Amino acid sequence: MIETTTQEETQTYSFPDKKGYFGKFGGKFVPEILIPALEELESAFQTAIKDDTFWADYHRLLNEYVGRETPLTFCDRLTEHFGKAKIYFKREDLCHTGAHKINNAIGQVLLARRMGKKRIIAETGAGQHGVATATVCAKFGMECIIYMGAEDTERQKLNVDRMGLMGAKVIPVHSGSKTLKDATNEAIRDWVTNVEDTFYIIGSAVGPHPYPVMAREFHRIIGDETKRQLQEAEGENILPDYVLACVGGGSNAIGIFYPFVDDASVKLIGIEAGGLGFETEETAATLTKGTPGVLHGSLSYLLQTDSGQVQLAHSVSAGLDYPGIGPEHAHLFDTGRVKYVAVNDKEALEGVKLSSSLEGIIPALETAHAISYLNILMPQTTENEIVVLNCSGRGDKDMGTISKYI
Amino acid sequence: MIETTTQEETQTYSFPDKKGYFGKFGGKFVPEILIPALEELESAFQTAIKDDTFWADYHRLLNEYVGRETPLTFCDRLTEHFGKAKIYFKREDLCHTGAHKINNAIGQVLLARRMGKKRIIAETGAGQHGVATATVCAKFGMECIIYMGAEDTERQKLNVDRMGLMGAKVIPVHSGSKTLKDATNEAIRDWVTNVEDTFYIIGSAVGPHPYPVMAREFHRIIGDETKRQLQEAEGENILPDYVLACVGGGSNAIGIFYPFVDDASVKLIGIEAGGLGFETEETAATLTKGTPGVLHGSLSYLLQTDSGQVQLAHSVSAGLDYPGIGPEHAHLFDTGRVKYVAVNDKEALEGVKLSSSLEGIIPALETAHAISYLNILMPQTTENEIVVLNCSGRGDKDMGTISKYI
Amino acid sequence: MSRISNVFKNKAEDEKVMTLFLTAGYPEQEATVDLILGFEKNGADIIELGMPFSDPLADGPTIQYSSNVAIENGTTLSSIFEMVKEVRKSSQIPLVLMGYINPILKYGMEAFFSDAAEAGVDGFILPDVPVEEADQVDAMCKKYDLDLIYLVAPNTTEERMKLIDEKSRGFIYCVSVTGVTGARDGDEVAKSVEKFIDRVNSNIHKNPVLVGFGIKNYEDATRISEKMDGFVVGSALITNIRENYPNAGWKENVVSFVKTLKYGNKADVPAS
Amino acid sequence: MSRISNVFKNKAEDEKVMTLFLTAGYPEQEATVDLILGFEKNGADIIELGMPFSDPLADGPTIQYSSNVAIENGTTLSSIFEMVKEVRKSSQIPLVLMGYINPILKYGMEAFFSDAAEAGVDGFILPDVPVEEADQVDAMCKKYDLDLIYLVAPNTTEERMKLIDEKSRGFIYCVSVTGVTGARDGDEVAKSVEKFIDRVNSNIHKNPVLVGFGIKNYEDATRISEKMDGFVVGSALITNIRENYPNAGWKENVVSFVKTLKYGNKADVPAS
Ligand SMILES: Cc1ncc(COP(=O)(O)O)c(C=O)c1O
Ligand SMILES: Cc1ncc(COP(=O)(O)O)c(C=O)c1O
Repeated sequence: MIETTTQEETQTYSFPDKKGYFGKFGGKFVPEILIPALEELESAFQTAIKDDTFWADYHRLLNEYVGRETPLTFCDRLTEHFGKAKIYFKREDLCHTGAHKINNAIGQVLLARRMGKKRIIAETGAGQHGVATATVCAKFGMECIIYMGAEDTERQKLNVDRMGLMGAKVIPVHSGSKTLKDATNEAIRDWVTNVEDTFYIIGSAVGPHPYPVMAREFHRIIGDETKRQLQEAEGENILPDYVLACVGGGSNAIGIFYPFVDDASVKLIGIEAGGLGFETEETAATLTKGTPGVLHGSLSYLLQTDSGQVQLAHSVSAGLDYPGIGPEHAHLFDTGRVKYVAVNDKEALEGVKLSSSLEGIIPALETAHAISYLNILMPQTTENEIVVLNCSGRGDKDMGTISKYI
Repeated sequence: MIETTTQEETQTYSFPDKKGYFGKFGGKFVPEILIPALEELESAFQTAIKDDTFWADYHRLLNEYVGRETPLTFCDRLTEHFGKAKIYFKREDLCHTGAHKINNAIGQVLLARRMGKKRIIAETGAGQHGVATATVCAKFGMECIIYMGAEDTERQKLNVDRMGLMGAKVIPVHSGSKTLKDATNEAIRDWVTNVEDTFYIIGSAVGPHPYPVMAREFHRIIGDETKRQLQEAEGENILPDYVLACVGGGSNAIGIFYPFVDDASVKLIGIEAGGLGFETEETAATLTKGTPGVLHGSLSYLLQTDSGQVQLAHSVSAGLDYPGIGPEHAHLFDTGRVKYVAVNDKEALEGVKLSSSLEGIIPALETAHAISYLNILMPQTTENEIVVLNCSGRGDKDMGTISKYI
Repeated sequence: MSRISNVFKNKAEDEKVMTLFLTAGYPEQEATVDLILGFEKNGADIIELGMPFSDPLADGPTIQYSSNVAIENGTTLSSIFEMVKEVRKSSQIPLVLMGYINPILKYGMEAFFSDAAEAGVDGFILPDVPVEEADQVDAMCKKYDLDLIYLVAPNTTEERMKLIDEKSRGFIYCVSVTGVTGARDGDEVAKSVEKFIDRVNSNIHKNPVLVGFGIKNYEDATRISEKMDGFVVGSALITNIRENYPNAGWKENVVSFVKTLKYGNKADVPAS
Repeated sequence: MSRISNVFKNKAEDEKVMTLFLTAGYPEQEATVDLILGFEKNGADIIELGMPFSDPLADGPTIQYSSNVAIENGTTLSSIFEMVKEVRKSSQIPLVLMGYINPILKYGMEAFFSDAAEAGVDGFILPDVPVEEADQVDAMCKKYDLDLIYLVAPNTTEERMKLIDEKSRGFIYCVSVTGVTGARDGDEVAKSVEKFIDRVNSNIHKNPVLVGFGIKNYEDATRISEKMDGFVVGSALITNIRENYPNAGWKENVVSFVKTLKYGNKADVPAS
């Protein structure tokens, strides 16, 4: 069993198992050549998470560089707007670089240093994980190569420039659909080729074991802080009734869900990108619409054709525009512990407006999916309940898209 | 004398005086019709700053909404790069909306509420103050009108869209040079016309008394935090040897300088925008190049022609592109307590690179002026000294400009 | 006794003092003297000569426009003094310079007031110099025997009106509605000002009071200045110039507009 | 004994087993059977038939390209089984299906291996199913009497090589350099692999070993497979097809390229 950093409570939920499975999902479906690299990584990870100095470094960087802890903001006007449960936002949008992604990038770059790796690679879609990785590489003086679909490098030129400014080399990927899925393939190919000196920082709770559990352990600080902050705000032993997060690969969601998994009274809701509607082919609602399969090293759910080819996802938000999902979410879906719903492009854009006009918080389009779901959820809540929503990122990166639609 | 919030120390520096003068500079050079409004404002301000509940609201919002306190980041790689004094950045770039401006907007909107004003107006250049104002207005459900030079509304369309999304009305100003100076004129005209129900939130440490002192009191939290944080990091009673900040109107600079004004050992350096060179006409180096004069309600320094017409400023950074400066800086300049220097457009862009590539922090172009000055300052420092630089904002808003030049 | 005070002293009981605001150097520097003399002949009692400034924050778009044109025409304080000297060759109409403080500071306080007095200026209206900031200006005006005219606004307290009455010399300029200079609807103005005018009349005793802002024609002027000593027309005059300039006969047209401001279409218009 | 094992049993002592990788359905579905039969006639001992996948993360650009074309051509696991059946009508050349696990999962594990066996497939190489994840696949292969071929890489530990040798049936595919499939320079490859090949030979005893990745021509093949049982050519063959297709006579050209891979320009090329 993977050891976690929880000292506070005994978790009865104890996934993944030794083989990296969350129930039926997970594993490491990778070329033989990566097996030693994953074993080396897992052993470094296991050692690190038992090492106080590792966590001290991690927390010092998050506090002094990233700006944690992030606030838990009481959204008085949104609350008033619905007139039901109290709404809080966990403000990952205030992290350095503008999204939760950097929590994981910091954790992984620290591991890479411990392992003596000098060259960092990563994939990116919208560029948020690429920017986070380029950032930590600049801060640590490490070589940084970012794979990005050629189409995304054009759509997200701003983030390409940000990465370049920080010294990262952005490699446009021209294969396949020229988006995140292909950038990931290409990053894996680089890793396969340069496995000796290269550390691959995966940007979500996906990939072969131990990546999903690493992403979780480096993001669970979101949920751990939330739990403590809510008690500070609302009183001892108070738990939220609902915790909401958008789900692309699933890293921000698992980060806020995980510390509540054993708290049975807390309803956890993951919001996927419905795209043009999950009844269409233009969707990224992996759990709602997909079937089990293997992509990028783990067995999880997947959008795929009848013959098992991976489908292109569609979402207005680049960060959710991915046909796979982390295996732990597949497990939490199958066991029913987390409820997954889908919100369409159009509804997400309404979510942007809602939060911007009532709270002065312009969310990332990814986050906006979760916000929009409040329109469905809130009427079912009562005044003495509490809803916490993970505000995973800020919307600056999306203003171009948002302006086009609004 | 204005009462300040310092409880910790007796300040021997005690400006402004009752008439709103910092030595020879300041005052309220405004139409008669604004005099009652300024008196009402001053009295509300004086009452508020003696009221613990006011400060409680202010601090609660800054902590739970804006994300304060902002970290004091030790810049190990920049430090190593110069091999001299230790360099710290005070991370105002991590504030909600991306710059220090919101500290002041929060303080002023709280005042507006206490005064029962329902309509907020503001001027903006690059849009940072406009966004901060639109943000707090959304959070408080207040009507918000932003004046912005017609030229700036085009150059900074992204920020125009951000304001619009939050429900603010952006009014393009077609008079004069169609930039910040003229937006300010127009905001004052609006105020003159709607003085009864309107609160004017000025975006820097400029304007008639009590605006400059208000901006200072609402931004001094930057310096107060810095002082405490540096002692936590370096030991009791340790003070920085140098404190650096860029100077447009002067709000971020006075915010970090003020708590150190009475600490004679601390060298304070304000960095102005040299534009194409302060020996040219294309500059925004008000103190380095200007002469005393009255603009927008106070007597300070000013870029002006021989016949006393205000000149157009020039800077690559919209937030420094202003021909005036707050009166307190004029005073600190005249008394020599603060040293003011100018950094050119080109050097500022080098500053962006320096901080991005070594620290993973892409600064606002305004901030980059201060960063670039490290190239001049650092060789004169020694290894046991400490430099603190106010990282006033993040560079996302400037990526278009930066990409064009780099 | 100053030229300004003389106007008020010499006017008929029910006559209203007509003050015209003209931006010096607008629409061309060469025209200013002619316009002033033409205004005088057609009923103007006092001329406010605007000193153009790049950032006229108390002015509406009309006067901003005229200021920009004047600056582009090269108008400076020195050139304004030349205009005043030229007027003084043939006229004793009171001339009040109106403008922002910055160009004056740049010119140099002492030099400015001394040169102004020498040129034949009578007084000053400085909209961005309220009583609080006026000590030095006041001292200079006294030294050179010049009038300093303050404004009162609808939101000026009674206490403050008294203070302004005490400090003002020449007259007091009563801003009839909150707002910047500009052509507002006279009707609206009339309604909103009645109470205000009563307050002004009960608190200001030493100085004559002229009412301004928003007067577009004879009817506005008559109604609004009913309980006052006279009125000021600014934006409406600039607008009229803007409409006529540079068509042939523009000066004549402007001057006859001025006549209608003072006399309306009444039969008793004196021959000009 | 399986067809694959027979190949190794029957080959001459110093003969190298030539295995060719061809993406099924590339460049057209109709061509696959012809190509296989032509390859057999010109020296191929074993055929690896690639099952195209949308996300071939262990493959370089050449094979990615051929996979995309094959998918666009409508190639599916079912259509591949049809191709295999067609080959089996006239040939007993060992056929190894190589591909990623996802389409197999989607097809259904049991159905896939059962249908494969029925069609006449001999074995499988599944690059994203390492030993750790192979339990079910292994059970299926055993059930249907099919070979399961694993890969070893330069960074595979000796302990693990032994495990893989134990688990593998048919042969072992030795990836000669770290990296994805693709045409690397043979020289570079040769130098970097010597030590690795020695390690492989001291740890792998049960299975024959074929070496692959980066072999472009007869000389590469000869040098690299010197201490091995044979070699695999993939990307170089796809590249050759890509260069020739769809020119007239493309199949003949490809087939004669295959002949040079096995025999070089030696005089003793058997008549085809
Ligand atoms: C702001 C934000 N939220 C959410 C996501 C989705 O990723 P995940 O599901 O891993 O949190 C992204 C990915 O780019 C993102 O940038
Ligand atoms: C990031 C940032 N820094 C500095 C400034 C300059 O203003 P001030 O001198 O008032 O801090 C601005 C103004 O827009 C800004 O956005």
